[in-house]
Amino acid sequence: MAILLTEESRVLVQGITGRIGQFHTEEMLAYGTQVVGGVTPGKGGETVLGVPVFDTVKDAVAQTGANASIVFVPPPFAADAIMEAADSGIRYCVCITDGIPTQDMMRVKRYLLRYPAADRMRLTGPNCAGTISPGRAMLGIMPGHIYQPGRIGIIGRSGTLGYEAAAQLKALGLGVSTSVGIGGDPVNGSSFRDILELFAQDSATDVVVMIGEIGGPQEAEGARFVAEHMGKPVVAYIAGLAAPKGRKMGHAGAIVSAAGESAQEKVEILTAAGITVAENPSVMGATVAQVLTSHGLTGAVA
Amino acid sequence: MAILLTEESRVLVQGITGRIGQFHTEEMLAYGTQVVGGVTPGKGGETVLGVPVFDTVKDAVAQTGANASIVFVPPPFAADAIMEAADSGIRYCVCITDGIPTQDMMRVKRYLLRYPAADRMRLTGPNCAGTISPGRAMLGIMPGHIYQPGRIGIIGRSGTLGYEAAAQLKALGLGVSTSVGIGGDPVNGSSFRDILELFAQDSATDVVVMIGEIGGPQEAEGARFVAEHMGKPVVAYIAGLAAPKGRKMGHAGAIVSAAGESAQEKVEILTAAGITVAENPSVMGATVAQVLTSHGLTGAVA
Amino acid sequence: MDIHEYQAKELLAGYGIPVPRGGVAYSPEQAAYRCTAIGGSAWVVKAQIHSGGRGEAGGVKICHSDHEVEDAANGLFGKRLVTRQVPAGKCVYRVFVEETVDIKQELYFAIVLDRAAETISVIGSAQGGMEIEELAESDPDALVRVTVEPAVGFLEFQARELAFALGLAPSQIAKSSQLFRAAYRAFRDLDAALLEINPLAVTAEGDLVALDAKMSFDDNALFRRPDVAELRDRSQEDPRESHAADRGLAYVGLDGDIGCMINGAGLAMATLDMIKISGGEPANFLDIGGGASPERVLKAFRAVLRDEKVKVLLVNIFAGINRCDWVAQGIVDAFDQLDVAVPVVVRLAGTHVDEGQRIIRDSRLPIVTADTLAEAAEQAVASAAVARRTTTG
Amino acid sequence: MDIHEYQAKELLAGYGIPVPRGGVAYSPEQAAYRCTAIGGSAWVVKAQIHSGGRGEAGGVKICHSDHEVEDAANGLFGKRLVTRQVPAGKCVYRVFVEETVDIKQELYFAIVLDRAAETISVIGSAQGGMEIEELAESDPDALVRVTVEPAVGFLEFQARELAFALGLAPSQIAKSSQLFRAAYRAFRDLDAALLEINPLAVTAEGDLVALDAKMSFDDNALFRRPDVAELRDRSQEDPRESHAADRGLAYVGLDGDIGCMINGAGLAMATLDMIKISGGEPANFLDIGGGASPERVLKAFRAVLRDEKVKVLLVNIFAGINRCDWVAQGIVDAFDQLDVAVPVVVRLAGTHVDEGQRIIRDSRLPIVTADTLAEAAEQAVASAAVARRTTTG
Repeated sequence: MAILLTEESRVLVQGITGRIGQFHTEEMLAYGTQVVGGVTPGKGGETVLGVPVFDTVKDAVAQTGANASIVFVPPPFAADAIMEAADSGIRYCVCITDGIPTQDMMRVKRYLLRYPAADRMRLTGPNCAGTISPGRAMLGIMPGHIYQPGRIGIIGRSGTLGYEAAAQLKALGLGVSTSVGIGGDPVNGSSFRDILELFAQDSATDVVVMIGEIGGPQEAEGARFVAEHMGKPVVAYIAGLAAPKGRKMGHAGAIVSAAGESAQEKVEILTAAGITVAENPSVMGATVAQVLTSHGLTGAVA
Repeated sequence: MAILLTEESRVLVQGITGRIGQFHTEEMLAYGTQVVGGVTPGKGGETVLGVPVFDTVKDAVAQTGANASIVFVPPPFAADAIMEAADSGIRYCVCITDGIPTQDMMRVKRYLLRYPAADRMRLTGPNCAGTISPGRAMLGIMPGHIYQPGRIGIIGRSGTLGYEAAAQLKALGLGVSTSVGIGGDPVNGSSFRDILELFAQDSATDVVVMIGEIGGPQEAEGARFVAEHMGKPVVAYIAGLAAPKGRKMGHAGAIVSAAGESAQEKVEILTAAGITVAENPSVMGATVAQVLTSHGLTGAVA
Repeated sequence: MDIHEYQAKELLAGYGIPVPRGGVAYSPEQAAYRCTAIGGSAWVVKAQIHSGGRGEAGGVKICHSDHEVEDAANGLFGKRLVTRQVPAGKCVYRVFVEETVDIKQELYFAIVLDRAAETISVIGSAQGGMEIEELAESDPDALVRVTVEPAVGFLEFQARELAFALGLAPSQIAKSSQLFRAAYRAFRDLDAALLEINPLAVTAEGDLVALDAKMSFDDNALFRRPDVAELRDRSQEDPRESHAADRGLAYVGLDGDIGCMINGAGLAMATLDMIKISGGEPANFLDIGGGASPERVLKAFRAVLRDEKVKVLLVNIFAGINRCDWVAQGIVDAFDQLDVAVPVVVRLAGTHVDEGQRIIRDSRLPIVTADTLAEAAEQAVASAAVARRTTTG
Repeated sequence: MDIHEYQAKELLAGYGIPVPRGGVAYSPEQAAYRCTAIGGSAWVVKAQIHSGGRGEAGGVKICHSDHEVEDAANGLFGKRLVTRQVPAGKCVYRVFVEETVDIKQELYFAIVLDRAAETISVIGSAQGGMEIEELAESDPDALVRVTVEPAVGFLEFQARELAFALGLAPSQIAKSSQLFRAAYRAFRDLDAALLEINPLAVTAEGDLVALDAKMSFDDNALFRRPDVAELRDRSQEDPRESHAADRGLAYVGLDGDIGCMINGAGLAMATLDMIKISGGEPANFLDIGGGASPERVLKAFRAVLRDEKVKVLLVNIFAGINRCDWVAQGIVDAFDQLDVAVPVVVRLAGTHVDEGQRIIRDSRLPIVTADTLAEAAEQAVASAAVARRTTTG
């Protein structure tokens, strides 16, 4: 198995008729993802790359049985698109859009609580590269070929740094069960902890790589879960050791504004929770390989 | 036992320094209710009838261990007072205030969902006469002496019609376990169904009297619960047979605005659910007595 | 509280909702002036009363010249318009003159306080012009209902879903969603209880226009909406009800001859029921409320006796926060200060009942007393029957 | 986006929050005129720069005549004010002249986007005037934090609890609650990221006044807050950063000599880390973003080379939605069109990496290529060391 996404997932592309939505739909289809429909209000009835387009997510779900969606809608309308997915029976949504106002995301998080836990849509992102279960399906904008199928889970705030990790693993002959981008915004759909919980339950994942960065409380929260409940080795890297305090480093969420949010403090918190922290970003793969060996694991797919 | 309120309940009076709050505090104390504190912002440190007054509900709870409250705060501020109680650890709140804007009550209902079910305050009212567990404690504005202790539960939208029922029961030698006023507003803290659930679980209640009226869907919802889960006989009366359609009859909520909301339709729904509906308001007590007899119950306290 | 169509349209226009050009008139001359100011070649003259169904009651006229407008207005002013909703009719003191609109399609749109969902719901149907009750019965599937989540309000996607469900064209989705959400803001910001745009017209040009509009407001929230409270039109109210309301009494005028004075809405409804069951007809529903002083009881007497139809007066009080002695004193004062020419039946119970009964007894006034609700209703019905025979005989 | 104190006060005043009377001045003469217009006998002249700690940096002067105001302003205009928060200093181009206030007590009040609670939080302390970080360390119990429930907003009782917790007197509870809630509305309606009133002064008369105010805004929401977006003051920004931002590039100026061009914030931070670990110092953080065209890469080159401190340029691209061939073409174009006088190290990986590497190779330009992140950083650090020796030697 994998988490969140498999070859069975029936995917809807929200904003499919836009340039970016169309481009990535092509890539996802090429990867083998079951893209069953697209949504662009007012373009219902059209077809993009052979995929039918609908006016509303409800229509699309009713006609295609979609259970996952990916949002390429521009920032002013993206929060609304996420809430529409949540209200239409989508179970897993990836939001790629960068630049959503923080108060909009707070509203989204509150809105999702409208639904009882069992009916509640899971959201990852926004401002992320998406999720990939290598060899099975891709719900994102990553270069699929750099991910080798395997038994290592990846969770990262950053897209490109996640690629770096996947490439380092592949160079060492190691593969990935699922890689999940949670995004670089201050308020995001799922936290490290949320995804760690899923990997903890996933029998196809032996080790998890957690790629954090400066700013926010989520890495520390994830570390608490690892210390108390994880039961699997976790390797981490925290980007931003060289970042000055109070400066926003590219991601809206990458700014040190409270105690415990600098890279050094996060490294200490993670280490104290029993997480193996890679010394520098070029040894993420090598650190995973060491941890596998020390736990008597090979990382090979059974 | 009784439901919601016993001699153990530690009661706070919100709006204790007002004329009405003070008058009913005296009555509740005289009835034997444990009134442990009052709240009026800005009057913290004062004393009313020997009861200490606090600035905030949190202060009052911290100092007195209060777990119940009654709200006598004027309509513009009443919703806020209820939410303050909910946020301060109060477990049961009765709101007496009449005239709260409906959108305020909608906000209150939504706000209560902020808390997980186990920590969520129960609210009855607004625009009600309160709750009494005869011989034990009174959290309301009713004339306590008309209630005889016994094994009959009462739930009513209307205060005075509830008195009428209690007096008819007493005249027949029958008594009450707990009488709960849910209030005459369109949106209220607890529905018939909510309180029926409590009476269904209460070993000290043999029969429940449900006093409804025209308007709204709550009587029908209560009837569904009775038909499916109640396990105890229920007697009902629906006021407003003589009320013309589309006219508001005193209560903000007593207006027929949709199908199924007239008294006649409600009587049919209740009867179909196995509820014995009293033919007219002067035989509520007699109908209970008949139902007790037909179920081989005496209504006497063990 | 209800308001007039033209007032609702002014409020909605303030939120950016398109309405036809029009103006209110208080006289036929002003109506003629209005149509000239609006311009064009055809106008609708609409009676402004607090009721739907004005068209079939003859309250809406299409005119093609200022003379026709003046004549139509002349025919409406002062007229009592009897509609399906108001069998007693309502008097026309204002008319609304509006440009005509070239309509391609009529939709139904409404926002309501949804008691079941305990939130605001937005309702739409592709079949405009009909009453919602008819729609709900004839074709319930044609009604689309969207429930608002209070944490986030009425969302764009919800407005869009509604627009698509009403069959609007892609080019109309953005503007209709804006209209729906503007209406929601008006509803929420003004503490409305009902907002109905019926029909919501699609014009020949594909634009959306609120052709008729109805709004009513939460009375409990008027304290914080002074601009809305000012729109009250007392001419549209039952004078018995406004008189009582001005004196802090809840009063509903009915058609029978037994006047009622009761405390609490539930007991009042039950007493009316009991009167009906006993074969009588109540003349009103009057709730004296809680903590009523002798003065308030006196005022309540005055309010009930203003209604000439009243042949008997029934007082039924189950005192909780009221006091029977105060009520009794008010009754005695009423006999003293007013010309009480009808029989009075009194039932007192609850707080201070003994003192209350003593006051009545000691007054030696011709008051019929009763111990129970049933007895009180029967006495009142019997007295009314006697009075009727006396009057007609 | 940050704004000036006087702008924050104007916004807050628009929400009904009391602020001292004052006015902005762009010249010493205007400052003198302002104080006359304000009236009174004492004024504060405050340098308007985007930084706290202006007082201890000499940016706040108390004056007792219009001449003193003019002199004080004269001393501030054009000065680079070095504060604890901004060691590089910021230039003063505007001053704010304000009446003095007779202060009895100083409180701390702030509203923040609370990332842990994923909602807005309101913070207060009875110890005003200090920095929040100091407070949080020295006396965390003195900080009161109230979490807003988005479904209902910042409630009256929460505002009241805060007021009582700050030790305000009963007579001040209503007005302080109003102030707190008005500030919340400003924060929410304007999409603020931070609102700080520090100190919030209690005057000798018992009134509350915002004596200093700081607001910053969510950059992502500026599209819907044009009035806020207009308050941008480019004179307070790092010119390297504004130049890049105008060209759609995320740029943060740093103090080292290795210029960086990277895609993605995470990889950029990691590359900076790797440079530091390898013994170098980055001159900047530049993210070329996704889908970068050769033109955008050229612009990025120009932005980085504008910084004279740059001794080496490191390009590190792991292409996902980017294309290595486009990036490579941009690099070649830069050499063609710009005066690239510093060594350039390039690491390409991901989408179309083979074509990218071929373009670089075929160009025969003096470009150092690297295969891994570590290699790239080491090459850049080594080149910088050589360059430093050359310059200083």
